[in-house]
Amino acid sequence: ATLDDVKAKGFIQCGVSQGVPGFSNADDAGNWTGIDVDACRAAAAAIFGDAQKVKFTPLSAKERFTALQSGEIDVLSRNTTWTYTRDTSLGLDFTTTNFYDGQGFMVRKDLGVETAMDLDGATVCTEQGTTTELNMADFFRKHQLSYVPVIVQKADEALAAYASGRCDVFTTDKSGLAAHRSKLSDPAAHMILPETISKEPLGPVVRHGDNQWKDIVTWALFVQINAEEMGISSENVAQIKAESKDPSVRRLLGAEGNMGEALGLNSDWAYNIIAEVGNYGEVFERNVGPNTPVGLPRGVNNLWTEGGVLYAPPVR
Amino acid sequence: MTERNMALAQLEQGEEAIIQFSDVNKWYGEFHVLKNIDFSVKKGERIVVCGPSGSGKSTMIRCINRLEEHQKGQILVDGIEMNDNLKNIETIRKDVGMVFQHFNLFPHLTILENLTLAPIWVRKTPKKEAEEMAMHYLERVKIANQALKYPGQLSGGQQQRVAIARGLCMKPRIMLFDEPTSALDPEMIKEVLDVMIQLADEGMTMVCVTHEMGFAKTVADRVVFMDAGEIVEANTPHEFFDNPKHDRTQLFLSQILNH
Amino acid sequence: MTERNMALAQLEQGEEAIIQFSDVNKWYGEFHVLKNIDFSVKKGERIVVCGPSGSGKSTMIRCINRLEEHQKGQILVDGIEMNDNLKNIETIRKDVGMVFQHFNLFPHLTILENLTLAPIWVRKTPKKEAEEMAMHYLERVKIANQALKYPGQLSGGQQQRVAIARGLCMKPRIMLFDEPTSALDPEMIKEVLDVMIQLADEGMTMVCVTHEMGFAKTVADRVVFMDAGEIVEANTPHEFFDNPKHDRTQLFLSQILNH
Amino acid sequence: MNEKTTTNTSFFNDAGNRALLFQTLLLIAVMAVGYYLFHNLQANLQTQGISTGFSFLNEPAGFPILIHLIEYTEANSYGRAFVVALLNTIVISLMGIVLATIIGVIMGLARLSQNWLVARLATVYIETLRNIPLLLQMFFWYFAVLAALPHPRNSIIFGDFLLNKRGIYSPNPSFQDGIGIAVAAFFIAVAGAIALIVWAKKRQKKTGVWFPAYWTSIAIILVGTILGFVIAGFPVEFELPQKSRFNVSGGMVLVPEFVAVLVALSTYTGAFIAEIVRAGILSVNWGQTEAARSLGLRDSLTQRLIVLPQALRVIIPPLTSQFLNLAKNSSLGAAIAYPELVAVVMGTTLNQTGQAIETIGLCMLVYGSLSLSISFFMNWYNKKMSLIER
Amino acid sequence: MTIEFKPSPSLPPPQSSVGAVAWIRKNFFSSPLNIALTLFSLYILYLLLPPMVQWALIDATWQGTSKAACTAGGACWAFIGVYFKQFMYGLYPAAETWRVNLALILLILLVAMYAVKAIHKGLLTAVILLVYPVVAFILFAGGMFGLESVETTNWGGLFLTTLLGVVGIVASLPLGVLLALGRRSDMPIVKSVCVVFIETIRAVPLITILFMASVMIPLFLPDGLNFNKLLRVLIGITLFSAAYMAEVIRGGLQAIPKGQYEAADAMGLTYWQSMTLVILPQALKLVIPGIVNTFIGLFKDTTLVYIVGMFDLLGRIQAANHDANWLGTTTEGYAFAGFVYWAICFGMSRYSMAVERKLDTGHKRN
Ligand SMILES: Nc1ncnc2c1ncn2[C@@H]1O[C@H](COP(=O)(O)OP(=O)(O)OP(=O)(O)O)[C@@H](O)[C@H]1O
Ligand SMILES: Nc1ncnc2c1ncn2[C@@H]1O[C@H](COP(=O)(O)OP(=O)(O)OP(=O)(O)O)[C@@H](O)[C@H]1O
Ligand SMILES: [Mg+2]
Ligand SMILES: [Mg+2]
Repeated sequence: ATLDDVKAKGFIQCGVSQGVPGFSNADDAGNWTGIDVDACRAAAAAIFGDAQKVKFTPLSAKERFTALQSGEIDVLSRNTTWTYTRDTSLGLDFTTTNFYDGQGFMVRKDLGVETAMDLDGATVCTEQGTTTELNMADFFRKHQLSYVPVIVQKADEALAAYASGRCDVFTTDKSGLAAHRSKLSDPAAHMILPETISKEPLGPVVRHGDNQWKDIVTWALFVQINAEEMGISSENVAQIKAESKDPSVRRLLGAEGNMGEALGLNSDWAYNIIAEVGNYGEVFERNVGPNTPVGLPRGVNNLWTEGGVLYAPPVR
Repeated sequence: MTERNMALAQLEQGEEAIIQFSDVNKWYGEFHVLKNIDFSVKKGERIVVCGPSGSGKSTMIRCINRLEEHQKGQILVDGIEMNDNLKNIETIRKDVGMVFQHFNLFPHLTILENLTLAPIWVRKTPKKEAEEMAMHYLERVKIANQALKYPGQLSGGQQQRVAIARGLCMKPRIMLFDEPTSALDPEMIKEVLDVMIQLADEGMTMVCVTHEMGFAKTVADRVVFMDAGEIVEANTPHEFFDNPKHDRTQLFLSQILNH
Repeated sequence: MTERNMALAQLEQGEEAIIQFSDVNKWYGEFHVLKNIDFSVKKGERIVVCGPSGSGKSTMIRCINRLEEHQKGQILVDGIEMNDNLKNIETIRKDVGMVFQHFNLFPHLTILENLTLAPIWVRKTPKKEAEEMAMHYLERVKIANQALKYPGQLSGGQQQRVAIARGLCMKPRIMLFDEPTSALDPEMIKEVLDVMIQLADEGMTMVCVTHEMGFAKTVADRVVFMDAGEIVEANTPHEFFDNPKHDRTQLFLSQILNH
Repeated sequence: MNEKTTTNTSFFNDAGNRALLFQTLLLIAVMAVGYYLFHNLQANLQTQGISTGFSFLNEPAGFPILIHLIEYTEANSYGRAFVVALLNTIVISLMGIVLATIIGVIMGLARLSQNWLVARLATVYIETLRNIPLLLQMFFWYFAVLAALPHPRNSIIFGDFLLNKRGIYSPNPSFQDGIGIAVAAFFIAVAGAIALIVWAKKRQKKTGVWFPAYWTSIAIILVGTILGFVIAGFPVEFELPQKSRFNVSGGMVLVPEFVAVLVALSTYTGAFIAEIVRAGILSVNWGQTEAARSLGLRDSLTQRLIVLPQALRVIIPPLTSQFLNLAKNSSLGAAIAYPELVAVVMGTTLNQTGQAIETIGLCMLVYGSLSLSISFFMNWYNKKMSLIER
Repeated sequence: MTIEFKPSPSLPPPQSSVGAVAWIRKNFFSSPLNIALTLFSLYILYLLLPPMVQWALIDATWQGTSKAACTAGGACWAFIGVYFKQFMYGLYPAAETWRVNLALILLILLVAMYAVKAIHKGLLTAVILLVYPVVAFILFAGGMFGLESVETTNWGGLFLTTLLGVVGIVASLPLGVLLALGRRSDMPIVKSVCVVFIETIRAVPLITILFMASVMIPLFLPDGLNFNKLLRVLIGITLFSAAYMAEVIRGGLQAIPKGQYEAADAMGLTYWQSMTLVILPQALKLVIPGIVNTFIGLFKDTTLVYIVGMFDLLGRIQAANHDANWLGTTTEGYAFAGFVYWAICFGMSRYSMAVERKLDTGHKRN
């Protein structure tokens, strides 16, 4: 079982992107940050009580599924869209969604384009080997717009082609657009068009057939969402654990009973996640929130109580 | 032998030279290969050039059809001066046949094609006529049955005979030979020399670099001895072999004849 | 000469053969090179094989250590049959030394290493011992001072002497020579023949393909004459040279001796 | 004596048996490894629920391809996408081969030039390009050179041609009624030219007189075709490239991906071909030139009739292997978005379908047969052209 | 009455045919065509050289921390300076790069020891081929002897390029030898296995092999067994160059005269003895130039690993080119990479030509 392997190794091998700011990105010293990175860190915190016990394998879009299938990595957390085909025919299981996204378009402001319907005749750059390629084709076909597709091997190079003016439009998931925009020399000169042309629920993926492992990765995320809902954050978690009388909070933090047992984990698994990684809101704000270079609004990725779609099953 | 006698007679009458070297000098870089060559060949004359290796024999006869350029002096062939003028060079090359030490047949063409190439492309002879002429010369060098083979399939002696026939096909007025037998096995030398003697008997003007002294004695009108880029002595074979004037010539002859 | 006489004596006594060809036939593809060879060599005997080019001499002696395979008949060497059995071949090759026309020394090894290679790897002799033995044989072929040079630095005659010493280092019971002097300049032939004569005097069993008739007369116990893949005549040198039985032999001798 | 011979003939000492045993072992090992891998593959495919087979080729591809020589839309099948990609590979290879040969011949001759400066320049070209990785050169052309061209709005304009970072745009001819007449005129002119050449050859054989048939026939074709167009009243309209909102629209376009791959492939391979050409020409003995000259042949004729035919024999074999390299190297186009075989099949198709074995196998098969046919040609040619010797 | 022959003195050639003037005239102005070529070349030089010098040297900026510092309008070499460490070592932790340097120095020292007479060459080779790789691997990867562990995904830059090239060529040598021997074997099955392997590999582009290594190999391994991507790529590269190596070595084997094989046989050496002691030492020496050329080819081909997501020198440059602080420095990056590759490959090709010349004379002496 994957959990035993991971425990034996002493770390989780986590497949991430080759660099999407806010999602998974390494700095010069090789330290990884991002929402996708934190999903793996949460699982590590749950298992080892130490969020640092993760090793990262940067993967291109093309390699990611084979890397997971072959066991080279334990979790694939690489802004991967949950689709029917992928879930059913690639030998993979999607855990849950840690970011609700949708594909959009980025253009230079000085083009004067207001909506995607104005894109007739434009040249569009995108990365090879993603659902983006297909959604883009569907969108232009549906609206009977003509376009010139430039499909580049790597996201970085697609962005470079866009930046150099090879294309008018860069298309990928909106979160990715925002992340990539932050990499441009003058982010303010580019705008993301209002249309969202697809549903792109992104989340960590594991191999098909190991339910225990899938549960750990899934629930590590649910814990973070529940924590936000309950107002528990990395700052106050110690205090709340000590003081809270709310049975659901006490259950979650392992102050009462042993919820971790069913997953093969310790009772303080959730506590460790929140203490080391933080709740979902913290993760969001830290990595992609309005105060980061990526600068995304919470939008649909808000709690259901705040008008978003984040609705995690209760820990009970 | 009538032709030969006629030629000799003309020589004595001081008839106009067909090849005329006046004070010719040539350098390879800093190296002075030909020094003040003054020398003429009359129509029908047969000249044998000999001398030690590196003395400039090849260089001299290669100047005659401008495979080499001289830098000083004048060379007249058939009254035409050798200079940068391409037309002149072309005219002269048409009239001067040359046979090399290493045959230099064209290996990608059959014997017949080797022979007809120049007549067709240079003399604009109709193909049929060129082929007839080629067969004629091949018969003369006794090799007509090999016409459709490739040079690589022939022995050295046969190849050299083809080379001679190729030169003749352009109906030249002068034939130059540069050590035509020195790359051949001993058995084959004779068959080539026989062809050359036959040619000499027909009155062709010939300049021949060779160390075959028997050949020189038989056919040469004059033997020219070169050393260190100079013509040391030029004389009839009789005088040259029996009564050499220069000590250098004597030394050379003693070496070559004792061998 | 005592050894030699002893050997001859044994020969006369009809001692057991060390090499025995019985009805051996060999083909190269369709071409029948060896035809019904029946022939034996006694211990200590010196055989000279001669015959025109292409008659199968080399092929025959190369069958003795199975550099060539025969297809019919039987070859016994030292009582061991030549067949696909690798053990047999190995044993025989240890016991049979061979010297080639083109020396075939190993150019990347020094003379000493050339000599010690087989003793060390095949006979498993300790290196030191092998080197001592090698020096011994090098002295015998009068070339000990060259031990540390490479073959490329030696003259042809010296190389061939090294090749003989290399063969001897395996302490063979039989030595085969395939035209050992024919790739050498005339001055060098003698130095090699001298070594071979010395070897013969010491009673080594030798089979030697050569056209050196002087050598044959001096040392051979029997001369074998081959033509067209057959043994035409085998006789003592005395009989062979002075009183050849076959006209083919006579013709061959007349050619080779007049040369 | 005979007893001795029968001893120690154990089974393993027999050379034939040993060879047989060894080969059997090898065969078993190869098959075992093969079976093991196949077994793993099947197990893996099954546990991961990956389907196998080539049925995916009939399914709609759903993705666009930038360059397609035959009709192609997103609704077409993966199979058609494969054909489109294959054609793109073939086109870039063929054009690359033609260009590389031209460059190689020019540079090879330049390196042999008597002119010191020309020879040095050619050497610098050859030694520079040969020693820098092709992928780097492609990146250089694509990301540094072509990306530095102006934006479509500021296109460089030569008459009806436009040049910008989206490509080279030229007028696109479209044919109107009456084109038949022009086409017919063209074919008649060609027929006339051929007849002229045949006649000239015959006459030359008979009388030895030369007629400049090649130049004349080019003239005939040109004049004939133009005449045809005039008679038909110029039945061609050119759709001119026009600046549109984003791009230049209309006209024919060579996109930068294509240009970068083509330029990089042909200049790189050209450098290798130059060396081959040089070596080939040098391999022809100088005596051949002298012999030809002394027969009175002009230098141009000497080159054409004597030197080149002989040099070609030496040049062709290594040249074919360069062609082969070029075809294989065209796969690097995948790195700069040129939609060739590797990019479309091993890239997008593999990713959308997950059929790694099938797609990679298909690609290797294509390259394999390409190589095989080129080397067959080479062997045939070598046999045909080898000099006949004794 | 003989006349003494005194050769007349050699005169210096006329001024018009020697010296600088003559040289210039012969090389540049000997004919109208030649004059045209000269002018054309000069024009090309005029077009290329001054702007290049202007850009690369005169207007260049050498210092700075972002593109903004490059105001002179020429090359922005500051970019290379800032990223230099990454180009050399990839993301190898800065504090640990001494390990890479140490391994390199060690290798250079070991190779230099071939020049010392007293040291046994065979022993040295064994150390370089068997001991050194282990030491180097421990140094690179760490995790032992108190060395901090560095993951292979962080290996990159010129370090990775060199590693791929050197390991590829060294590992492919023994494999190539076996394949070459197999291809020359007269056992039909051995021969055909080798031929099929060699020809298949040579027929397909390296990129397909790399894709196989990175995507397909995992599918062929049993569940749970998998190895590092670097290792998989190394296997791919090794198999690829082994096929080419085999052909080079086969050429060497064919060049060894038949007599050498026969002499070895006649001495009673077994097949493997005669190969290792007699034939291969000669054949390998003969094909050193061919091996070096294969190495040059492989060294250039290592750039393809970038396509399967490894960051060698070219990959690091490509990545750095996308840094928002340095947009517009692509040409500088490529120029730098081009220069590094060129210097290494050109140097090696000169070396192989020198070896070829040396081998040539060696043969004449024989
Ligand atoms: N292309 C050249 N460049 C420089 N030196 C040359 C060249 N060709 C010939 N020489 C030198 O010029 C001298 C005369 O050469 P030439 O070939 O005319 O001599 P030769 O008398 O024909 O000698 P041989 O009997 O060996 O043919 C020789 O010393 C030769 O080395
Ligand atoms: N490997 C081979 N394949 C085919 N034919 C061969 C082979 N080796 C030799 N022959 C032919 O077998 C015949 C006998 O060859 P062999 O070398 O034994 O002759 P030889 O008597 O030693 O001649 P020489 O005096 O020239 O060495 C020759 O006609 C030769 O052409
Ligand atoms: Mg000469
Ligand atoms: Mg023989």
